[in-house]
Amino acid sequence: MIDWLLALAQTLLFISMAPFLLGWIKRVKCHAQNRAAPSLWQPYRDLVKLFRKHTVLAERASWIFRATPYIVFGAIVLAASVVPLVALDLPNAAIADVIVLVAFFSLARCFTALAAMDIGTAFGGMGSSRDMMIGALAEPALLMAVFTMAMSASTTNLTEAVTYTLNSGLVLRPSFIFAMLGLMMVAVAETGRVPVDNPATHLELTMVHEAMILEYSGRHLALIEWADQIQLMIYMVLIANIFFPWGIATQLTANDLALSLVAITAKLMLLGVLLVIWETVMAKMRLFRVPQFLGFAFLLSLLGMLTHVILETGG
Amino acid sequence: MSPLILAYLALASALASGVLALGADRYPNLLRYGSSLLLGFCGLFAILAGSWALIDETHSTDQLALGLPWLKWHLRIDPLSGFFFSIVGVLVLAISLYAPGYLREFTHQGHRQSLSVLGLFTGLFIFGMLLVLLADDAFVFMISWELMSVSSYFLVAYQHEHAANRRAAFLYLLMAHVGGLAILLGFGVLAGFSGSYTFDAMRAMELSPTWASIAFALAFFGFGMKAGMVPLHAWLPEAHPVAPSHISALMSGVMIKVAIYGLIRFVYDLVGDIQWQWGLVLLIVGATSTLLGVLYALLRNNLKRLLAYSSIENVGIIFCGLGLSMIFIGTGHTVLGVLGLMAALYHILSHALFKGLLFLGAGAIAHATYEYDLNNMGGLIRRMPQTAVFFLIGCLSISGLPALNGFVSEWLTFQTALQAPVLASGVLRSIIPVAAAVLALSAALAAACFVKVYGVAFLGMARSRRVARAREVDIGMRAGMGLLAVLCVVFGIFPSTVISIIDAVPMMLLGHGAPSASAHGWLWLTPVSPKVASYSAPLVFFAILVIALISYLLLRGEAAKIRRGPAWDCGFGSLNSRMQYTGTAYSMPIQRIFAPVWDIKEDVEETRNAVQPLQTDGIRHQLQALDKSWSRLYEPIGSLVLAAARRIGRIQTGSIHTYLAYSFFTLILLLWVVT
Amino acid sequence: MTPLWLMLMIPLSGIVLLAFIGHLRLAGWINVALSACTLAASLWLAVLVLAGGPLLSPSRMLYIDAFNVYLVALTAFVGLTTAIFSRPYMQHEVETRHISKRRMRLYHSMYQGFMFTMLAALTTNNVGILWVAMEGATLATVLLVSLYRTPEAVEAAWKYFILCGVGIAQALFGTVLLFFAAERVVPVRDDALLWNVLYSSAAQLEPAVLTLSFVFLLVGYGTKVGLVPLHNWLPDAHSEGPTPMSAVLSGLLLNVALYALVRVKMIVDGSLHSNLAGHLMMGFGLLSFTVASLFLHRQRDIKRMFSYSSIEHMGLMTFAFGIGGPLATFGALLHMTVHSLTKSAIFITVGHAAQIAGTQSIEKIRGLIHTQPAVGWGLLIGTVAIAGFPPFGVFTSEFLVLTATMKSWPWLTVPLLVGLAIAFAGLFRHIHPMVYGDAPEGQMPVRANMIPVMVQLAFVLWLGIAIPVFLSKWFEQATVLISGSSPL
Amino acid sequence: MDLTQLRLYDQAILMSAAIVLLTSFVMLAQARIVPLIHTFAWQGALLAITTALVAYVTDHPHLYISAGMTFLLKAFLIPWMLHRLAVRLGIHRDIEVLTYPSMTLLAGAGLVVFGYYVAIPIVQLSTLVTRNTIAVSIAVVLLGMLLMISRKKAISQVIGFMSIENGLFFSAVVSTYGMPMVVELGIAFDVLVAAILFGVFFFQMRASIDSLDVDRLNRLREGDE
Repeated sequence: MIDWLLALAQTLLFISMAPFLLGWIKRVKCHAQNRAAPSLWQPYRDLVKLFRKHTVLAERASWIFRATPYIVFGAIVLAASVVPLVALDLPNAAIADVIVLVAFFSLARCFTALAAMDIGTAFGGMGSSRDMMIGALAEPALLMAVFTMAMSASTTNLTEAVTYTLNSGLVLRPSFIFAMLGLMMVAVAETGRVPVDNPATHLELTMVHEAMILEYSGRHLALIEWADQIQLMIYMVLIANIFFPWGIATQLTANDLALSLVAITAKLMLLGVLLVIWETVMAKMRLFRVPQFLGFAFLLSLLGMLTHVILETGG
Repeated sequence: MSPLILAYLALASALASGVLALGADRYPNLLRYGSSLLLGFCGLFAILAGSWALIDETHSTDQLALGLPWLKWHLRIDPLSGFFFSIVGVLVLAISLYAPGYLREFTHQGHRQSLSVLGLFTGLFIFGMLLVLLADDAFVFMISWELMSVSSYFLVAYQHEHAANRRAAFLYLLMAHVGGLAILLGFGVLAGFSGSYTFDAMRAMELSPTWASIAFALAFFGFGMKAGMVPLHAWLPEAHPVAPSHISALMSGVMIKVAIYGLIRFVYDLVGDIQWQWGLVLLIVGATSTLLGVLYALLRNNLKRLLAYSSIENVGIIFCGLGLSMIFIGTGHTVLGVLGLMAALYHILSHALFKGLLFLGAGAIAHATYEYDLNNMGGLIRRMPQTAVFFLIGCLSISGLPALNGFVSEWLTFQTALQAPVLASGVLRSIIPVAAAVLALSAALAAACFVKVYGVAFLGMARSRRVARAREVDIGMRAGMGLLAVLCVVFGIFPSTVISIIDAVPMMLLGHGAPSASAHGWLWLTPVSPKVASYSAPLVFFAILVIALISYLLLRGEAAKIRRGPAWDCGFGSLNSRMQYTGTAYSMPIQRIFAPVWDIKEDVEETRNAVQPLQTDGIRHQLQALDKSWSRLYEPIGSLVLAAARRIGRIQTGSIHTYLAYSFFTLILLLWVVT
Repeated sequence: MTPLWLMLMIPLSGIVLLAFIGHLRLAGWINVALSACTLAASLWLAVLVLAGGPLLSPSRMLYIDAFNVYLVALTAFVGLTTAIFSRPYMQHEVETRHISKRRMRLYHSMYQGFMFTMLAALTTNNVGILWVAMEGATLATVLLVSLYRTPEAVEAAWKYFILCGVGIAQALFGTVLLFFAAERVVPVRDDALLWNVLYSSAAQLEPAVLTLSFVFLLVGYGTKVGLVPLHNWLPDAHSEGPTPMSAVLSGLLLNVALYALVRVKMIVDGSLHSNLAGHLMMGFGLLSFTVASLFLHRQRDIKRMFSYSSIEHMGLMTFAFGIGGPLATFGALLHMTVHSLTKSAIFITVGHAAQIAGTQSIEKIRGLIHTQPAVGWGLLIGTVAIAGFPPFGVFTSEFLVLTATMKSWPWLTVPLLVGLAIAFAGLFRHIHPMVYGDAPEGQMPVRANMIPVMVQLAFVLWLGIAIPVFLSKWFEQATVLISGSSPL
Repeated sequence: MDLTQLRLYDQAILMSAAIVLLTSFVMLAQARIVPLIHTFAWQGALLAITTALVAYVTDHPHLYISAGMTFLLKAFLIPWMLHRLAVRLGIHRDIEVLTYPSMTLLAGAGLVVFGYYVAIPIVQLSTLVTRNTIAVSIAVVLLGMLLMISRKKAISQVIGFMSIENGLFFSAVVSTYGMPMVVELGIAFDVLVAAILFGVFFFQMRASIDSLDVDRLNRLREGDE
């Protein structure tokens, strides 16, 4: 019972940390591009503001349009709950393994894409078409990366995988490096960051994700934004904890948990900085160069898989 | 009293419904109600018989005094056939609810086709399918198999005013015939060695690996052709859509499965020792079918044709499952083999349900709007709310989204693929993950495809007047779709329970169940062991529900008034339906990325303004994305035969002297040969 | 003996009787009546044989065993159904094509003549008489082929006459050689052509001579069976003659010719200790089968197309008889039955279709199902049956033949299957547009009696689902007779 | 065996057999219609004579009957009919163009050799005095077919057909001293009917394609137009 509560607590922690992470990234970015930076808490303020606002719906919006934010939020939060953030061996990790995790993302994506077409605006259709295309290409890459990990750990259960890397200590696995790079590129694509998409843009022709949620307002928008922040964080936690699990709590003792909390925060902030650097040096690319980008991600993950088969198990 | 009795009842009522329909030309209601009622009984009996045999884990056999004097009809129902029997039953039940409403338009005056024909061959078609599942010797199997093909051919040719339909029907019958011959030959190989055509004899005997492989190749060709594997698939998307929709549902939903049943029966039950090379073939063909199937589907805008192509994709997934299982069995990992088989079986079940549902949905749309073209639809969610819900469920589960049945089978397939490291051969270990990646790609593309379908057909604004005026279909049709939709959800939420029932099939075929799959109760699905992978569909389903609900309740405060207003759309003024993304536009990015897959014919005609040549008055855009297998495979063979015929034709010159010379020289030649 | 004599006398008297009856309707009815009596007699005979085994007439001129008795019944049956069909059909022809009374007298009289020669050929015990009867069949039908007097008809008749005449002449030479070989071992010289004598003393016959004689007989009777490359008369004669003639030619004449071939093969096999005869027949059979199936693709005339399909099926039967062995023989016998039933039914339907469209050209016949559903469906179902789809009997027999081939010559199944597929495509690519689609202007329904067709197709269906006991007993006895062992 | 040991009658048989063969060649070379018919009649006559001789030598009385029948049919009736037809159809003065006459004759010679080669197994068995003429009979049959193949006129094809019949009859006589009577009668009947039918056909042909040139009969064919 207690560990179920812990699991709940971890999930809550997870979703409450997500805006903070975004705030951190924005702040660092501003510094990097020497602009005046908003406070770390800005994302929270935005959410609260949106929650307070009245919601305006287009006349033609059907129930799908209204249900989507909740479904998306639900799926993403559930996804967040199965990712080991600070502690391992929590029971909820068994609810869904990493493949299901990926499926949660595609569930969210599908509903967003549907909702985008509900009103019948040209932008909605455009965004949804593009997003489904990107998703269709990102998902296999993501799965390949995951499979590499799963094969060497011979499990798709995240906790087990993390434990495996912990126990096997520091081993230099070419497959893991490839897989990690692949995973990072996919993360960039899936969370709609530069160079695939630009979260800050509102230039219609370059929008992908933004175009889909143009018609949302008020709390619906808030939920979707929050879900996106959580998704970004999920990716970063995955990268952090699967490939550098050190510091995560293996026993549920107070100081272990505290330690791992510190550890993960540090790791996330570090990753955030990396992301900022990446986004700063990169330029947004044309839509039809995205497939090449994702193709490369897929190639990396595939290489990871093959090196695993060839070099590490010596078949 | 045994399952076989119920099976006979099912057969009888199928036949009866066909016979009863003979009077339908005079009394249309005989078909709409009488036959449909009988079909309903047929479905019920089939479900009962099937599930009985499945749960009982026994098999009962029987002989009918028909057929050849020395080869009676051997019939038998066992868990395997029981499983498929109940799938057929479910679909038949659904269409029996659906048909009365759907057939109303066929009974209108001025409708030129004979209703008797429709009813008769529907009955025979179902009868044939059920009989195939019962067959226990090659002779009955072939008879019922071809009966199934022929009667479905008549249904495909039913609306034969359009030349395209005639062509499709001809192609279908031809391919069915060729496939049938291949299967016959495959059985011939087995019978040649066992000396008898009964399946028992075939089970008993041992084949040399070479002959076994030959037999497998023939069977794979025949059954694969019927199942629509690439590159022999081209007939399928032609034939399945042109039949009346409830028939399309049966063809795509069940007939394909019957073909796969044949393959499973042949390989797992009759041939004997499975070789892993077969599995590899199946895996590669399956992966190819999956990818090409979904890509072809993506570019179709005729709803039913799109669905037919997606059937090819799903057959590919099933083949992948079977292939993996064969590889594992062939290399001695029976337990994993069971897992793969289970994945395949589960996907067979899921696909039957959601593909049937989607075809019925397409039929409902056509019934309400007379439209098959996506680009004329739109906004149906407001005109046909309930159909929209059912169709959405279908779309979600075919896209393999969690907590629905489509996802379970894909997840199981992935889990099987992930067990590749146990294999000794490095080649297999590296091929299987690639195949898995292809599966992943196809799954994502399928999601894109069906988001397109649903978005274009049901969301947005109506693109044509008839669609704008559509009305919700009658209660029967909704009931038919509803049944399947509910089943999609149920089989999605309680996979462990279902699997523990299906377990009888691998039990019978391989003497080994998948014990760990449902070892941890109905809540947890743990195919190998909880340590390796676990999935709890019920928890996922309810968790998402609960979170969504909580967030909804938390947010419905005073602050949260909802105001309706015009769409913002970045402030661009009034919207109209022609501004929306069409199906073609939606799939354009994919088309550009995977361009080499199709034979693309695109042409754009600009009509310039007469006064100012720089100004364009209108643009006409035509896009044809043709299936490559036509230009690569079918047309060459056709022209080859014709060329041969032309050459042969020359020997008949019309001159009697030549003819006399023929007989003269034949005589001389023979005399010379024999002396 | 009485039924036997009756059966032969009825058509014989029919020849004379009908030659003097100018009244068209009356003649038609009498024709039907005579055929019915013949059928009755033949059934009576069949029962006798089934009960009492082989019959040998006192003069030893006639011999009935399980092999020919069912062919006799079949011949009489198809004769009757075709007569029923020919009555309204020929009336329509007379009205539309202005055939003179004289010619119609000839037609009816020769119809009976043909039946007589067929039955004589089947029942005779004398190989020489068998030859005479076969030649007689040609003479009886050749004038009917040219009944319409169109250039094509005359040409077809001439080719039929000359080619079959020459062919049959070679068969006579074969018979002479047979006699030559036999008279040296048979005590009584005049018995040396009696089939049962030859069969019993086959072992002592000189192999070398019998080989020669079989070659001549094969080429001779093979011409009548329509084996490629001796088949050239067949499509012409079938397509240009009146449809009832095509029906009986395809349904009966070919069978009887094959029957003759098998009879002599039985003797030759007894003498030769190799399977030379079998191999020759297999070769010719396979060749005819494949070539004919290719020809199907290029047809423009519907009757011509179905005559090629007859060649194809005769090829299959010859091949099967060539394989020998109980399974193949059983299959071949069954195939003989179902083929003549189906094919004559098809020709009847085709006749109606041609009258509906007023032409035999495939391009001009369209949308029959709309113009006259009965005919359209008849044609479609018939084609499905002849293409070898279950549950029709043709499938059963082809199944057996394929099985036998699989057992003894596995690699020959490949050309067989390819041939079947090609033939199927050839048939359906033409049938489809004729049956389906919209009917063109001016296509009028005609007075068609589809009952014979229904009955025959029903028989074929029955044979496909279950072979009735008495029939399977016939087949079995015949199989034992021909191949020496039983498939059961 | 040596000719000189044979009795005169046997020598006569062989002699007439040789002449029968010669007539076949003459027919092969004969381009005029009427002489062709006459040659055919002569062949029939010789056949009858040979049969009679055989009957006398081997003392088979029933052969006299067939000899008589042959004479009646082949030497008298059929030639007469053909002649009348030729006159009535006005083709009795026609001259046929023979394509490669010399080639045809050479081929004929080849056929004789082939016939001999084929006949060897039969000859070895036979003990009859006439056994060596079997080869001749086969040759006559083959030559008849050659005639049919090489000629364009319907009437000459008929004559070829009839001479094949002659060859068959000849072979029956010389190899087995004739078939059983009933068969002989049947054959004779068929030949007669055939001859009559041919007559009918000449008129039909003339009526439909107003010519007796069988090359004109080539409407029914499969090759591309």
